[in-house]
Amino acid sequence: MDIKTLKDIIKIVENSQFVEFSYKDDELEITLKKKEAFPENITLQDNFRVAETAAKYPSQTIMAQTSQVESTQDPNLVEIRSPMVATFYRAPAPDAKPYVEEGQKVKKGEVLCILEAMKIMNELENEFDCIIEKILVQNAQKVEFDQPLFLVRKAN
Amino acid sequence: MDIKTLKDIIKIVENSQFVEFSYKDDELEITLKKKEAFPENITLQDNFRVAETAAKYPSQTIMAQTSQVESTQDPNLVEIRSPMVATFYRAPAPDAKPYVEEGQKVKKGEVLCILEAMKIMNELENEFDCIIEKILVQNAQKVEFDQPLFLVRKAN
Amino acid sequence: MFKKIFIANRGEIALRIIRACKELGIKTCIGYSVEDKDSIPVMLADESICIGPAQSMHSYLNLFSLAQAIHNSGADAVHPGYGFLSENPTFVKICNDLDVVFIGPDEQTIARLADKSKVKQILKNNNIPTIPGSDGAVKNIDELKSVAKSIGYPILLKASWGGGGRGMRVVRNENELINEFNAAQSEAKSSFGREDIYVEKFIEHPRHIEAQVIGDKFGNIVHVGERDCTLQRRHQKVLEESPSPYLDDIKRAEFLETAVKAASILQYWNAGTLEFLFDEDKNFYFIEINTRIQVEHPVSEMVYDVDLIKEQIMVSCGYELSFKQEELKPKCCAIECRINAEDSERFIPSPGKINFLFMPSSSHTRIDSHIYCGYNVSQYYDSMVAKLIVKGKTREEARIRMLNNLSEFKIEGIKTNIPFFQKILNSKEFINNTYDTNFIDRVFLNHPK
Amino acid sequence: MFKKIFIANRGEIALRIIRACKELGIKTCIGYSVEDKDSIPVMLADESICIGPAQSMHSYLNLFSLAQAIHNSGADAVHPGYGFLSENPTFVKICNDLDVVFIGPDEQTIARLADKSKVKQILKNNNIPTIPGSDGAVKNIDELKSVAKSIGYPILLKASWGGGGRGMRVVRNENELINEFNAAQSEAKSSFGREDIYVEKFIEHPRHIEAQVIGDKFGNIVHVGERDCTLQRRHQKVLEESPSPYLDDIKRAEFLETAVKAASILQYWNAGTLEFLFDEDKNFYFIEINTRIQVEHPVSEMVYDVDLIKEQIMVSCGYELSFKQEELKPKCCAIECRINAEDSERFIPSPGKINFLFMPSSSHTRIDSHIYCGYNVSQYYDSMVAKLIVKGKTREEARIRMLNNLSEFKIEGIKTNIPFFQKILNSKEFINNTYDTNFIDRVFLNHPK
Repeated sequence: MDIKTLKDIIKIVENSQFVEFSYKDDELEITLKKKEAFPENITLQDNFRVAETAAKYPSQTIMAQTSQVESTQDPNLVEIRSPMVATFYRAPAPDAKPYVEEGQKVKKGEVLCILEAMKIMNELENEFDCIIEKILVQNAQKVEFDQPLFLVRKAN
Repeated sequence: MDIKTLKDIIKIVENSQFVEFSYKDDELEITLKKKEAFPENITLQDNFRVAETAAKYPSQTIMAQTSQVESTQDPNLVEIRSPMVATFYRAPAPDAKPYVEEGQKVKKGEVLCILEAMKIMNELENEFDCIIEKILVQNAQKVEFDQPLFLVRKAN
Repeated sequence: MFKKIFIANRGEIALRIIRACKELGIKTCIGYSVEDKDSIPVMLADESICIGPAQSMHSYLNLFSLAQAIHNSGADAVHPGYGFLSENPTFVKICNDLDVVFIGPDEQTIARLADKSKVKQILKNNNIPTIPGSDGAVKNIDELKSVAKSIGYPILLKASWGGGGRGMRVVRNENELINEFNAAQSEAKSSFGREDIYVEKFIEHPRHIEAQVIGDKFGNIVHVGERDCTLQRRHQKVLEESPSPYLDDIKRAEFLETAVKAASILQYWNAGTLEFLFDEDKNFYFIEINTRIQVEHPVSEMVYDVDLIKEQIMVSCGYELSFKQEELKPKCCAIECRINAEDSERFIPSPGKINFLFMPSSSHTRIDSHIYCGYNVSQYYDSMVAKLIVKGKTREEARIRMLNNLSEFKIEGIKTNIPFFQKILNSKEFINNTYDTNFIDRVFLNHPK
Repeated sequence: MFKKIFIANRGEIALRIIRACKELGIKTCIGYSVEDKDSIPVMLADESICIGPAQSMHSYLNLFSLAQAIHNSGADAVHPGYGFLSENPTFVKICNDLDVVFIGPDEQTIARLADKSKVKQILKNNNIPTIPGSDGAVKNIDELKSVAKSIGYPILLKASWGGGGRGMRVVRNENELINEFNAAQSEAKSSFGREDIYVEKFIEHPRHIEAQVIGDKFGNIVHVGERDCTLQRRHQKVLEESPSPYLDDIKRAEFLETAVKAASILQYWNAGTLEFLFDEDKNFYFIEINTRIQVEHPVSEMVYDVDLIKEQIMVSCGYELSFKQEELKPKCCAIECRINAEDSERFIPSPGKINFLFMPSSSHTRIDSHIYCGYNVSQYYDSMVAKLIVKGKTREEARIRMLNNLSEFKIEGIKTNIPFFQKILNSKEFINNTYDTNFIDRVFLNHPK
């Protein structure tokens, strides 16, 4: 590779957000590391998620809000979190059958659960087609704001 | 790669925010690192130097003790530090000429200065052949333990 | 006694309430925003419930969310701290509807005392000195003009529903009057939802001195001395001290007696503060009553060796006051500095992560603070990071100790107003006690008085 | 008053001395080891001089280096703190030769009182109760045996020049006597350089209670109450409190009067401590006098509202005591916990870097500590990282507050003995005050008594 190319690479990387870059040839190997890739930025990510949530919240929509699971790389695996302090109900009535079960396919707009707050029954609507991987809270459990309710896999 | 190209690369990296750069050819390999890519271990180095000094001290020798200068990579550039709390004198008597001057070659065993402590005149002997790069304290200055007195370059 | 208290606040006052509850053997549950997840109060409370996102409007001021959280917590009482919903009658009503005790005066009392001009009227009619001015909000320009004439310039325009100095304007002659009035109205409208404006005589070089009172449900009410809060920056308190160096013992007795009388007239109970202005002849005039615990309450606690938060909880629970007036005697002089995360030159907030922290400690030092090394001072909330309270046998000893303590207070990662306090405490005006409420704005900020 | 004080110590006591000097307007210069370069005392002192490497032997105990450092500093007085050279007559002599005031008693006094058995003899001859035993060191096995017979087993063998409980052995019958004696001699020889051993009656279930005294050069000497230091682990103090719950007011008065009398007999001045043992019938016996300020001095400062370090500096400077005996009245109950960086199960030191720290604070809390988040607790020195002192109107209030404060004390990166203190403070023995000096070893470490 010639000096011109190298210069370009350096400029590109310098003006990027990457704090580490390495490139290997033959069996091509590239590594790009952002600041966030290093320790002490957990809070940063947190704040980011918070901001995102906050941005959604004011609309008082009862659409499910989601955030990617930190512990995994899988971009399709997301958590549906509670938009309010409430009591979580899986079914419309004590004797009725639950809205959703684990493993079930759920379409956008379908009801996932009921969040009861101040005597008001709020139906939590699903934002996108997905499969319910795991239901993270018990029926009739008290939940807090931002508490993960469902672990779902986005359908593409 | 020719020296001209190398100079260019060095200049580019020097004027960039990168704190680490490596380049390998044939099976081409490049690494560029900004300082964010490093953990902070200044204190660690410090402690290391401390331990080293401590190890030397018990022998109560009045041979000059040295430690490498952190700010430079040059392994021959070392600091000669004070082994005691004392008053520093460059010459054996007020009217006498100093033991050493900056730029002077000094042989192992030659006297570098006098460290006066509790009315005792301690002659500080040189540990190895070297050139006095810089005298770091003034004549008759009070010095503390481990304080750098001379910056010298080891002769090989 | 209560079994569990829900804390509807954050920061140092939440921590202060947790400490009081621990001494009383009461469990605590704190409602917190996502931003405060890693805060000390959340760590130290027995339970915690996330009530919303960082923005106060959607968490600490979110009545809906708080109501459900209080319900879910199973608490039998709520402590609102100061600020946020501490003086909000609706919040008190919600607590009542939830069958939970609001720690503070009852809904009616808070509502009654929220209308500052009405309160003044009542006290005026009962011969408590108040600042000459309009009887309640002025209806129109004509009334405004006539009132201004009768009491004479300079005058002060204040929002009936305002507070914290916002919506206040000085008018020095009739030419400025109408413009300032319109401006004040629109500011009041936007800030407090009501455009009512009332008029007051503007006092030159005033001292701001307040009386701490606390009463129970049985009509017992006492004062816990006065606090001199004259040192303010743009009507925001900066440093408070007790006893006030501006008062001799006769004047002090007269003042505190008047304050307790005023509180009785207003049928006040629980912890409260009556704020007064003193003019250069040491005449004092009632301004307003605050129906909550205040930021500067530790100053009185240090001087009188009482615990106002514990007392507040106990009287709210229906107990009689644990002390009588004659048992309360000032034991020392105390000064409080409000350490803020802000640039001490231009006073702009300086949020960020604290990466080094060392705080002073001694037998005569108290620090109410929720910060720690690694804590992120959020831009979403008040910039106060610590209250440093120091006592001494004399005011001068307290002043010297405060300076020594400030010199020990090491904090890196954020800027603080510590250098500013060092300037103030070393100024001849503070030492000689020759300052007024405009001192800081005039001398340190060079603002027109 | 002194212009500049050289501090020949480190850690919390160095910080404590700096604070006292600040209040007195005295400059400070601290001598520190390379290991302590980044310590708070070095940061807060006006000047600092590095005196040697990490090992105490070559820095804090290095007379040669300290002498030169004191000389270079231009200080006119030296505060030795506790431990290190605080009771070393040679160091006092060096200070004198340098024309620098050693803050503590004079060289002769320290030398005179260093011989524990001689001191006992003097007091015994003056009718101060001492533990029955040999008159000074025992010359030989025969004397040893006869003394043992006369006072009866069990007996205690102690090194004449020892301290801190080292070189002490209990002998329960004559069979063990000779072996234990030889072992004690060699241990004394290696630990203190002198093999002299003296014999004492061993008291079962003793309480360890000491009297704080302070005197000036004019013969004025007062007590600042007693401290109950019965809670010990292997003769090392763990928790101290004042007043002692073991004494009623009559017994307390008798004890403190005796202590002051003993101090006068020994012509003692400056700050000092007289240690006594109480048997189960509340008879008390003098053990030894410590000629320095002690770790647990804050307990007395809290209870009597005095500043012993400031007082120590002033009397050393030639001032009269600033208070009279009748002016000193106990104002509260105080407890001190020595927070150590150690495993609270096996009590092995736990040095390392502190990566999270939050300490309690309140009007009734005082923490003497030099640690901060990011501070490296060195393995070279004592493992004590903080002294937590809490006061209350009653012992029970102080105990509850101590438990609350301990639950707020969050420290990560090193282990501490906080869990151990929580066990002790919750034990029925502590609550009911039915413990002796062997309590911890017996109950918590399951050691043979």
